[in-house]
Amino acid sequence: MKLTLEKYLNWINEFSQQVIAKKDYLSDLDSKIGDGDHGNNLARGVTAVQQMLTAKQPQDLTAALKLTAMALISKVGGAAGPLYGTAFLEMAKTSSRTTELAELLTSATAGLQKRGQAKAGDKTMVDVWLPVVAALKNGGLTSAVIKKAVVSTKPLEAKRGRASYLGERSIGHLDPGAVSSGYLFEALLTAEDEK
Amino acid sequence: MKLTLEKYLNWINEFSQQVIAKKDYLSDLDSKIGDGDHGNNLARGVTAVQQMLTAKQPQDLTAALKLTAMALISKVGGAAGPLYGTAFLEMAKTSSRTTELAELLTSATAGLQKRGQAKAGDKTMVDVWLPVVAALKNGGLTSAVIKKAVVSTKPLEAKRGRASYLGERSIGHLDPGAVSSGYLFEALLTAEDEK
Amino acid sequence: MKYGILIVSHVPEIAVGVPRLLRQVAKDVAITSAGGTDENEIGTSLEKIQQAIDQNAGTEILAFYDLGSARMNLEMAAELATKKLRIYDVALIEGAYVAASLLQAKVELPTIEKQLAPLKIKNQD
Amino acid sequence: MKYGILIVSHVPEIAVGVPRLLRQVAKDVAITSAGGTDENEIGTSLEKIQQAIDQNAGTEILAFYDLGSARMNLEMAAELATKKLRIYDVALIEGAYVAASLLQAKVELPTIEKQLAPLKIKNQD
Ligand SMILES: Nc1ncnc2c1ncn2[C@@H]1O[C@H](COP(=O)(O)OP(=O)(O)O)[C@@H](O)[C@H]1O
Ligand SMILES: Nc1ncnc2c1ncn2[C@@H]1O[C@H](COP(=O)(O)OP(=O)(O)O)[C@@H](O)[C@H]1O
Ligand SMILES: [Mg+2]
Ligand SMILES: [Mg+2]
Ligand SMILES: [Mg+2]
Ligand SMILES: [Mg+2]
Repeated sequence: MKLTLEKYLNWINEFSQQVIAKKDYLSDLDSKIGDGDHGNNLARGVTAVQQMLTAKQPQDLTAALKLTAMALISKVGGAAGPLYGTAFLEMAKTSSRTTELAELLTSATAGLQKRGQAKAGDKTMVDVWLPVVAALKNGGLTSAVIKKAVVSTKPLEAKRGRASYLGERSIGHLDPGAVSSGYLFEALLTAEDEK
Repeated sequence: MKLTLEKYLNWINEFSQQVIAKKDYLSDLDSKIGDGDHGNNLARGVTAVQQMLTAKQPQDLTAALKLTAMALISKVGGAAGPLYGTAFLEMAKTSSRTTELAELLTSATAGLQKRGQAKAGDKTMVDVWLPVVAALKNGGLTSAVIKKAVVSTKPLEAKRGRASYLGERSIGHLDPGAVSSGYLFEALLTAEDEK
Repeated sequence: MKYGILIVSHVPEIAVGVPRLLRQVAKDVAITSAGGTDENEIGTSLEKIQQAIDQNAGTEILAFYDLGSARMNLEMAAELATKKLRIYDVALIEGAYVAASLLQAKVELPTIEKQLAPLKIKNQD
Repeated sequence: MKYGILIVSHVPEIAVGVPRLLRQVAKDVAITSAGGTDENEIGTSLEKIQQAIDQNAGTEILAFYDLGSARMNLEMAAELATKKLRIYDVALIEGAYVAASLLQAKVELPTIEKQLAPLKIKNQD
């Protein structure tokens, strides 16, 4: 699938709505193994993204991705800021070369991993991005793939981020960043369906 | 030599005057390899000691030593507070058993070392207390012994206290706590002479 | 409550800031602090430390400090206190953060101490 | 001045307090800091970090941080900055204190880094 400006705006709008609707749930998840602000952080971030996109009215995909990144980087305030921010920034960079979604998300995931140093199985959002990219490459991203990836973080022991300070006590809880990343990719499926 | 209340009061008065007279010099020494407050810290301490002794008028040596310790512990604010404070507190404790000065200072030095974990050669006040006690035991405490001990700290590399953060850069400077301890023992000699 | 956390710093602002960081992840843990001299200059105050121990709802105190002279005052306070104090020679902010997170998660002290061990950077040899 | 020190903390008070501790032993070293989010909540702000870099009189910055997400924002700032940033994964207060003392004593960077090495407690593996 090729990403267009229009598809992207639908996608990010859908994601923003989801984040705002699930704000308290995300923060509750974070309060179990972190500092309880992930929902508030991301809600602040997507609100800034919406304001930015409305104010600047980007005329191409690259500009829209870059504005998204900048808003997230400057407004989130927690780890999710530089992480999601870097992901969107890498998509913006790659989008001047190709608009193939699988390629954009491959760059995004590489950026995420460079920024946060997390590997598969470290109980972070990376555990959702990696299988989603793999599925996209095989042309088979489904809601089931996303849900499975999100749920896979539950039994893991966190090795990165604040949850890692809890050691074994992080086991048995969903990773909040994995859950919000799940919303991001569900929003992608929803936006595609609507089209 | 046996320490009496009267001798002790002369001694501590003489020391207090010296510290106040050399306040800036001691702080200057400390600014070379520490945070530049040793003179001010100790001056605040001995001022509190004088106030305490005047207000409480202790009737025996043990009480006078204990008041001194308490004033130093609560008013110095830097490492010298718990260090000198512990030294005087140990003297107070031992003074109920014996008033032999060499024994009092042996206890004091043991307390100092327990509190600060410094060994001989670590470039601290301990490098003055240890040779002074040794000289006293041999009945031969002289100004020369004290001066030699103080100067011996100059070529050492600090292993304890703030100066230790400087590593090799602490070499070539006198240790401020050794210098102030030198004043303490010179004051003892002066107080003895006056008697 | 069994365990409480005590922060001792040479600087009043650090003694205010570290508990803020900790409370975010450990809202049910007793955390008190002492920073600066009696005049709020850089240094430590035995009296402030004693007050912070008294005010702590914990009956056993895990204590964290910044520089060595704070440790010496902590030891004096420990000798004078009725509560048991455990002084940790670990990185102040990072060590206290780990201890607070784990106490909040009801982790046992031996496990907490195991996780603190790699953060020991002070009072060596 | 060649080297400056940058403190990045999740908490505004820590970002005020640590420089106070450092300045006492390093009065000639450029020290700036960034603490908390734009709203002064617990977190970090890329913008505050960028300001602290700009305001630092050093042309090369030795940066110290408390928790991992501060490191990520520091890295973003480093990529956007014209000054060179060196980020140290050491205990925040203790590491910055050592660096400041040694810079004040005009110690060379390789020696400073050698003394910082045992204080590395973050971002392992
Ligand atoms: N080093 C990292 N690499 C990848 N993801 C990370 C890393 N650190 C944290 N995360 C993700 O960020 C989420 C937490 O985000 P958030 O609550 O906004 O940040 P903070 O921990 O600073 O409060 C975690 O659930 C995890 O998915
Ligand atoms: N661990 C220690 N053992 C023995 N003496 C010490 C120790 N730490 C510091 N000192 C002594 O204390 C002196 C510094 O006192 P002061 O300036 O009042 O304390 P601070 O370093 O807290 O500002 C040093 O010169 C040294 O003699
Ligand atoms: Mg969080
Ligand atoms: Mg946070
Ligand atoms: Mg000093
Ligand atoms: Mg001091």
